[in-house]
Amino acid sequence: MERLLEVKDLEVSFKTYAGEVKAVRGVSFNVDRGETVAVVGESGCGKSVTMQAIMRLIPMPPGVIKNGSIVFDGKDITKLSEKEMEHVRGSEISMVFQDPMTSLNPTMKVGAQIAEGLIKHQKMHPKQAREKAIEMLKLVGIPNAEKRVDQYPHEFSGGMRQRAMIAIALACNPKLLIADEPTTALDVTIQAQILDLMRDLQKKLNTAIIIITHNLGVVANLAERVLVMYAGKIIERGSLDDIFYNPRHPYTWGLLMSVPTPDLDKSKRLASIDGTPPDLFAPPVGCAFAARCEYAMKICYERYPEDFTVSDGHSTACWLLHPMAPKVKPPVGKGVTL
Amino acid sequence: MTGQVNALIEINNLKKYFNVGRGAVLKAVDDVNLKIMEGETLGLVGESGCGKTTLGRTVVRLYEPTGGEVLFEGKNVHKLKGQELRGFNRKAQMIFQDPYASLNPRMTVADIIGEGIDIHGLYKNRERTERIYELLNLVGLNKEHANRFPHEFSGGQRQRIGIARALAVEPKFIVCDEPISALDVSIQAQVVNLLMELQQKLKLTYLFIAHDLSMVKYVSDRIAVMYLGVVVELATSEDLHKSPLHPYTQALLSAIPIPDPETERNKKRILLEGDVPSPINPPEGCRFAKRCRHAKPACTEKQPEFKEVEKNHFVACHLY
Amino acid sequence: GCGQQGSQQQGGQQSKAKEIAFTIGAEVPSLDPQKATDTYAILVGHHIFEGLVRVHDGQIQPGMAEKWEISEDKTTYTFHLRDAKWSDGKPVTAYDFEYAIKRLLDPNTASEYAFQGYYIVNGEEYNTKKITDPNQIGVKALDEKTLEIKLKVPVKYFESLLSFISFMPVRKDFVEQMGEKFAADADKLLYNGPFILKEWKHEQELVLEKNPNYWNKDAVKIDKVTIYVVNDANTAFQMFENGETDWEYIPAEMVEQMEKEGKAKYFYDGAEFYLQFNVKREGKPWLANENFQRAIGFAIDREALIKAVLKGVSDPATRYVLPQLAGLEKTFAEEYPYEFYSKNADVAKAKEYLEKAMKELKINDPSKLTFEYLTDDTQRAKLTAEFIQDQLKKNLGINMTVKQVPFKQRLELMTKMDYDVVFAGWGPDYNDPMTYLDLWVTGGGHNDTGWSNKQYDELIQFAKTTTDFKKRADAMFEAEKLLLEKGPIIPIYFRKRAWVCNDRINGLVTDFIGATFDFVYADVQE
Amino acid sequence: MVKYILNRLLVSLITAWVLVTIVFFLVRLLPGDPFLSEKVTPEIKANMMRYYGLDKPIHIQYVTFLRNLLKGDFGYSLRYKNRTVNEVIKQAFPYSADLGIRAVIFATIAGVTLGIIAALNRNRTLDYLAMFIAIVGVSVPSFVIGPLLQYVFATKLNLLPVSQWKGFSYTIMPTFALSLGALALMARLMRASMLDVVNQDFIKTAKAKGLSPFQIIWKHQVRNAILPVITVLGPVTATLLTGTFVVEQIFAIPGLGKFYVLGIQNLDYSLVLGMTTFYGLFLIAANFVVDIIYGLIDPRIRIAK
Amino acid sequence: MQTSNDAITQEMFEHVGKNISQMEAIARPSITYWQDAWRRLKQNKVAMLGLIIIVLYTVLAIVGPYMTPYDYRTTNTEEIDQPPSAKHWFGTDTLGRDLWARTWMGARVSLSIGFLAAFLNAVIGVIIGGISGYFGGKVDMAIMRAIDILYAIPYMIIVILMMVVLGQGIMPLVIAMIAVGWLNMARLVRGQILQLKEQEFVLAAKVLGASHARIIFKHLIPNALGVILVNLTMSVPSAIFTEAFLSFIGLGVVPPQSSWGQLAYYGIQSFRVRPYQLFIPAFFISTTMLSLNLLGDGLRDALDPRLRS
Ligand SMILES: Nc1ncnc2c1ncn2[C@@H]1O[C@H](COP(=O)(O)OP(=O)(O)OP(=O)(O)O)[C@@H](O)[C@H]1O
Ligand SMILES: Nc1ncnc2c1ncn2[C@@H]1O[C@H](COP(=O)(O)OP(=O)(O)OP(=O)(O)O)[C@@H](O)[C@H]1O
Ligand SMILES: [Mg+2]
Ligand SMILES: [Mg+2]
Repeated sequence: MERLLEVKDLEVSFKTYAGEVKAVRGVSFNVDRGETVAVVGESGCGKSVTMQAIMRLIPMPPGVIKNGSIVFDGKDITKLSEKEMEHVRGSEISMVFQDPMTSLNPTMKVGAQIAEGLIKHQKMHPKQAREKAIEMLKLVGIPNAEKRVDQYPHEFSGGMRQRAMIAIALACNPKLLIADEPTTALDVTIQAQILDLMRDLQKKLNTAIIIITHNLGVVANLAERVLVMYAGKIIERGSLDDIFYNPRHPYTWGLLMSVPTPDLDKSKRLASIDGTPPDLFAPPVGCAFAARCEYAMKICYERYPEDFTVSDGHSTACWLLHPMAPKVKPPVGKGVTL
Repeated sequence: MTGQVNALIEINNLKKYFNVGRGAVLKAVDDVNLKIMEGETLGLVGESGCGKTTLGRTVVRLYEPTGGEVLFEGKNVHKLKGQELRGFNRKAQMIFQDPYASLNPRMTVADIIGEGIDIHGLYKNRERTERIYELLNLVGLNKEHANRFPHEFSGGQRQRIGIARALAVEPKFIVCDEPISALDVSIQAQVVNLLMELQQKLKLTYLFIAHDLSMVKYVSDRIAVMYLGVVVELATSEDLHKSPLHPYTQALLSAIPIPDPETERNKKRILLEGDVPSPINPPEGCRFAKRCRHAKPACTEKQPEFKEVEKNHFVACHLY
Repeated sequence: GCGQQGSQQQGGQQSKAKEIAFTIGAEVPSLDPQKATDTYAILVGHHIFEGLVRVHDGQIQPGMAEKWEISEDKTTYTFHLRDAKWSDGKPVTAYDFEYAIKRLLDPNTASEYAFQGYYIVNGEEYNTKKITDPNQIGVKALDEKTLEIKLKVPVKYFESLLSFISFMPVRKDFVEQMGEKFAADADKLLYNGPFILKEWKHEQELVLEKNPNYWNKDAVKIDKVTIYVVNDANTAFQMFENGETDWEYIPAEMVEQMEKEGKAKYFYDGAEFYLQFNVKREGKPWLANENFQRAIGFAIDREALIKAVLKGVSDPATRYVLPQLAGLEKTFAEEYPYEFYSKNADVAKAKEYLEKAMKELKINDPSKLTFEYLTDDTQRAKLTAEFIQDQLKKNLGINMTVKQVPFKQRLELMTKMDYDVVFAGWGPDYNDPMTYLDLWVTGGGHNDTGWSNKQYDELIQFAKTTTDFKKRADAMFEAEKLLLEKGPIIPIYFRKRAWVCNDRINGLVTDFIGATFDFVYADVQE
Repeated sequence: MVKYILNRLLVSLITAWVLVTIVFFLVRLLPGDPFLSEKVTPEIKANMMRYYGLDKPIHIQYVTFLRNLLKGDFGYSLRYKNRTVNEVIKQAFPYSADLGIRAVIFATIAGVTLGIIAALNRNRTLDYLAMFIAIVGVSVPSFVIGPLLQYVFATKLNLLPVSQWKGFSYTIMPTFALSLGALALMARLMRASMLDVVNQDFIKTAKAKGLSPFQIIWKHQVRNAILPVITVLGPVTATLLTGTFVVEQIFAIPGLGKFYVLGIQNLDYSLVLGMTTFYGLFLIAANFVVDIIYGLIDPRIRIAK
Repeated sequence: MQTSNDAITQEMFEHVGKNISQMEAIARPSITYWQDAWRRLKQNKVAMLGLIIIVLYTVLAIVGPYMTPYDYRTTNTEEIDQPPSAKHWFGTDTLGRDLWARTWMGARVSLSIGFLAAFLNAVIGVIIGGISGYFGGKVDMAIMRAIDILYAIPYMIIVILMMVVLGQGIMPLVIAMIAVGWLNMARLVRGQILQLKEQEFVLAAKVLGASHARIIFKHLIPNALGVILVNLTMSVPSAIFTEAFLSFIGLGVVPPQSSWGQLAYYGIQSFRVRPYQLFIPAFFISTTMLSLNLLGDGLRDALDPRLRS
């Protein structure tokens, strides 16, 4: 498959009074055309910041991209001018933001918000753009689109707003769609509708999708590959099955164990990961997860683990995979014991 | 349920309408009847916008009902005055949906937690501080956090501050309004564990509102399903998951995404057609009729009665 | 800034229309002759109306009356009117004057200046409703062209009084036809003066044009006069500087510079300012003490005050009666020269008086002799107050406090005699010392001092009734001296106004009474 | 909505009635009386009081006043003897309104622009520059700025006429002088609310669409940030349109402003009442309109609850 | 990735387990609200400049009049209208009084009245606006209409009546200034409260049984502080000029006391001939305003804990 996006050694920091918040600390990954990559991880681990860096939407100041390259479709995004960037945003990469409630302009008609990008990138006539906006609303499954196109966001329900956001993002047939927790706060029926929609669109337009979510059900439903982030780094990556059935990082284990399944027994305590992620002002030298890891070893506190390859496309940054490390039986997954 | 357990809360024919201008009335909660037993957790699920939050808020007296009543320990909550009202304010608490918005950004954690203590004059000076530290410990925070501000905490920690605030006045009943939906899984687990521990320790009663049905099932003794302002089904969590009766509940359950790629790939969902009707001028008859696979002509004509179809299993549907 | 208009003589017309422009400081509230009271109405009225006589440059000239006779006892005047026309072409008759004077005195007209007619037999009685029959008033048109006016007592200045706006003729049919709207606009008035009011844009401008029906129109050279209403003195002055107007008052701050440039002119506007004591003030007996009053009077350096506050424009008032007022032949001041106070402070004399006062009052600390100085809410009033305050402190050790209030409130406080000392002023109603002197008689309508002096009352009474004008003048001089020595009035300054005028204007005269600027016979030279 | 408007109209009427009643009695409490002057005698004053009906008991005067008010008649001015208050207002208001509209438009456009520039350059030179202009706007009042402008542009540079109201060039300086204060306030408010909007999520959405900075500012930020400006626009419009004493005086504009001051100085009861009612109705209407504009600008706001 | 000289040894793989306590340790110093606000204010150089200027003016207002041998009251007709010189640092006024002394005596009046009136206006406006916005509905309607009425009553009427009733002095002056001075603040605060009262933390306080007063003053007002501060700083110059106007019509400071506003009033009359008489007071008023606004902006940022990191 053809490579669409290649992120290398991305480091993003925020300068604040107390020091530098190292939000993203060396992230590398790539996305092929038409594939779906899910990013999971603890809140505050840098998922949104990474994606915003790809869109060059990090507020600067206080933000800075300290290092790394982002090559999209052959061009290095970090080196483009603001003007050139305008042509990438919206037309080649688009983004659905984390919170649909506040991501739509409350004082502008929904149709106009969809049409805006079309007028800008495809030089459409406003009338034509409006027609296309109606078409997009229909496409994302909003009934009565002719009428809805002239309504304001507050007249839409949460699910409809979410779909309108997706319509905006897809209007110019982008090559890459970044969806940042697109289903938070939606009930399961609407959530399912949206996931179906994204899958359909992907098939039709061969769009690559990066989806950020903490709902592992959604990951299981939609993704082909998964990146697990923790404290500004990718600590495990692999195919969907790799991550669910053969996870190798204790944090991934923790995540998977925390999920209640419909047949979970009420008398049992839910598994959880104790403690909180490290302060990104002064990230620990070693593995950032060590302090919360019951398998932590001396080395974990001292050195950051290198990426260990488990199989083709599946790698983990954990000392447990070092040949010298003691063998540990993963508490989850169908995988083989190490 | 055995007869010995008393209903702590009785919701009778509760209605809450919002005036949305131009003479339109939004029926957020329309004739709801529920009982919450002492020491139980009643789960409440439903489509977004169906009135869950409104119901919860009306119960703790944040909204005046348009009709009906809420009895707490046998007394009408909305008629309380003076001393009794203060008592109610102590006994019934709420954890809010949005962990950020529900904490005053200009107050320190100590002041947020201490507010209830001050209002009800429970402790003073040293004791107050001690009590705050105790509460912080109880919810898994420590006393160093007392002087910080809400924005310095992660979502999960904020939710725990909200819980500590609710617990500070030693309540008997807490409305938990989606306390976990904004959190990532590991923190969700932490919060749920905490709530369950506290329930055991302090004999608390919960009204637990959430979207995540697996979690609701795990937490609750009984679950009520709401659709467009009305309760359509009520059963023990086991029953509801095993044999959901209402077509909406069935669709809801089938839509839960399972964190298992294999299952997801092979799963069949019940697809809900059509759009959610507006709570302003809701349709005649059964409110779900338009999207229901089993809809009969009768469904659009008459509103189905909420009746006990099996033991402790209530449903409002013409199919039964 | 003159002559910026550029030459236009080459044009086809032989002579260009002669136009002038100037500003007034406020809208004319009313041009109804019997209701008008303010300076601007008087100024405009002087040019658009004509009374029985016309005063020009201090001289009484025939106006609508060609000639007149005065009876032996100087109380009956018979006027013979000339052939003159109203602006609508109808003749001006003696009936119009009779009607106007009765209208002035009619209580239902509610004229503020009705008192101007109180000299006429039964004038006061009718106005104050003691009699109700207007025919008893001593004014009568004997025929179309003859008017007889009977006075209660001889009034030396009665002729000059007749040029005052209150005595301008109005025509009954027209007034009744217009009703309340009479004089509300340019077309709601009839004119018989040298000019007619062509246009009246309220609050903005008045346009006068030469009256083609005026009996003496050949003497009138100006064709058109534009009067702008400009409230702000600085703005008005800048308009003059930019050549938009032909004459203007100079704001105090600019006087120095205009003086340097040799452009400043001055004239007295008749106003006099003085300190007035409330001799009935409870708890402050020193206010009634003659020596205390004199001490204050001598402690103030009038010249310095004028230099600092008024930038030198005004004269120190060393006596009470305005020096420009008419005497028998010349001015009163020339005939009766007198200087009670000196121009500068006479600290030694002041202290002497203060000593005496303190002895009489049995007070030996001058700082106990405090009083409150009431004045208006203008900046100049404040500066004056501060200057006097500092002078009294420095020269006598007297502490005075200052109370500034809006004009109406000052009048109210004065009327109620609720003040210690007030800085007040008076402008003449007619060209005679009596206009200043009869204020202070016992029970006088404007005597808010509580001062009462029998001798003074007698002197004034005598002057008002005698037909011997020399004795009258002597009595008035006696009264003035008495007032200065014993009265509660300390004159401070006689106001002068500084103004500038475009060089092209000729024949513009100023007067301290009536119209401040008189351009009836003015001319323009290009 | 219709019900709301009717209700609001009724409340406005009551408000106006309370206002005129309060002012009716307050002006009569002011020290002095309308005909108090240096020269007037008590008897003559009595004639004048009788002529204007001021000798009657106060409650009768009040009833008469209300009866005339219902006909929209404020009677004759006590000072401008043969002009009715209605005539005074009718003749002077167009000038004030003309100047006021210009000033409001200029203040709003310039103030909003300055606020936007300041917000977009927060804590940078342009921000401080814009703020400096705003500060000058409030700390240099019109009685200072007016003469300064006149001196520089009329007397020294001879670019503009000193005063009066006769054409476009006459309007420039008064408009500027009059608008400065409002301009400053709007600039500060706009800056503050723009700063709030700049960080909102939907701005990121707009950026993500690839819109240019200009499009983002214009279509997305301004409309969301302008509400506080609209709030102050109500009273500001009412005040500026019904005339301002100082500016009208300095520039010799025959507007309404002076009548507020003169009316009170002269205790011209009918004029004061007329002016107050006129201004009051204007203000009430302006705030009413503002409430409605709220809804037009931000569709979420429904005043008619 | 690894540097080769750090050999990895077997003993490094010894099991240690988790260490929650280390993790919970606070990496950032914990300081109180006020300490933190002050620290951030100190970091804001521009705001500090504003503060320094205001302190400087305040100090000069106290000691300035005594720094010159001339008394602010003493007239001297030999030395009227002198431009600034070594003898009279700010020149003299039209009565020959030393303007340095008058400027700083005037500063006492202007600064204290300006701050006092602005502060009291803010207090009243906040209370009434808070009540109006919080209770809404009929209460709001009544208060807003009352404010309309107060807006529309000519200010001069109120002032003159106040003068008749209260007489002259600083307190009557302040009362006259706040009589209608709070209206703007009330309107603005009301707007803010209308917005804020829908927030969830208010509901949270209600559930705890908090009284209305507690909700308004502990929860809502602190969150409207930004607007309040902006309006507060903007109302200082209007207080300074209102003082001048009120003093002229007899309410307030008595001659020979002066103030910046009054000095500016005098100054404008003669600015063509003696510009320094205008520019000196105007300079101090403007720079005070500028400093106050800079300080206000800084204070607003500093008091918002959200801007802490
Ligand atoms: N503007 C900013 N200033 C300072 N720190 C910031 C800023 N934006 C983000 N951060 C920090 O960067 C880190 C990563 O934030 P990010 O939004 O990427 O988290 P996330 O993984 O998307 O979390 P969530 O699941 O809660 O959305 C966090 O610690 C956050 O505090
Ligand atoms: N204050 C209000 N005014 C008007 N309408 C309201 C108000 N509060 C809620 N509603 C409406 O009432 C309905 C029920 O809202 P509610 O917040 O109770 O839903 P919910 O079930 O909690 O939804 P969610 O899952 O999204 O939190 C919605 O249509 C909502 O728009
Ligand atoms: Mg995120
Ligand atoms: Mg809810």
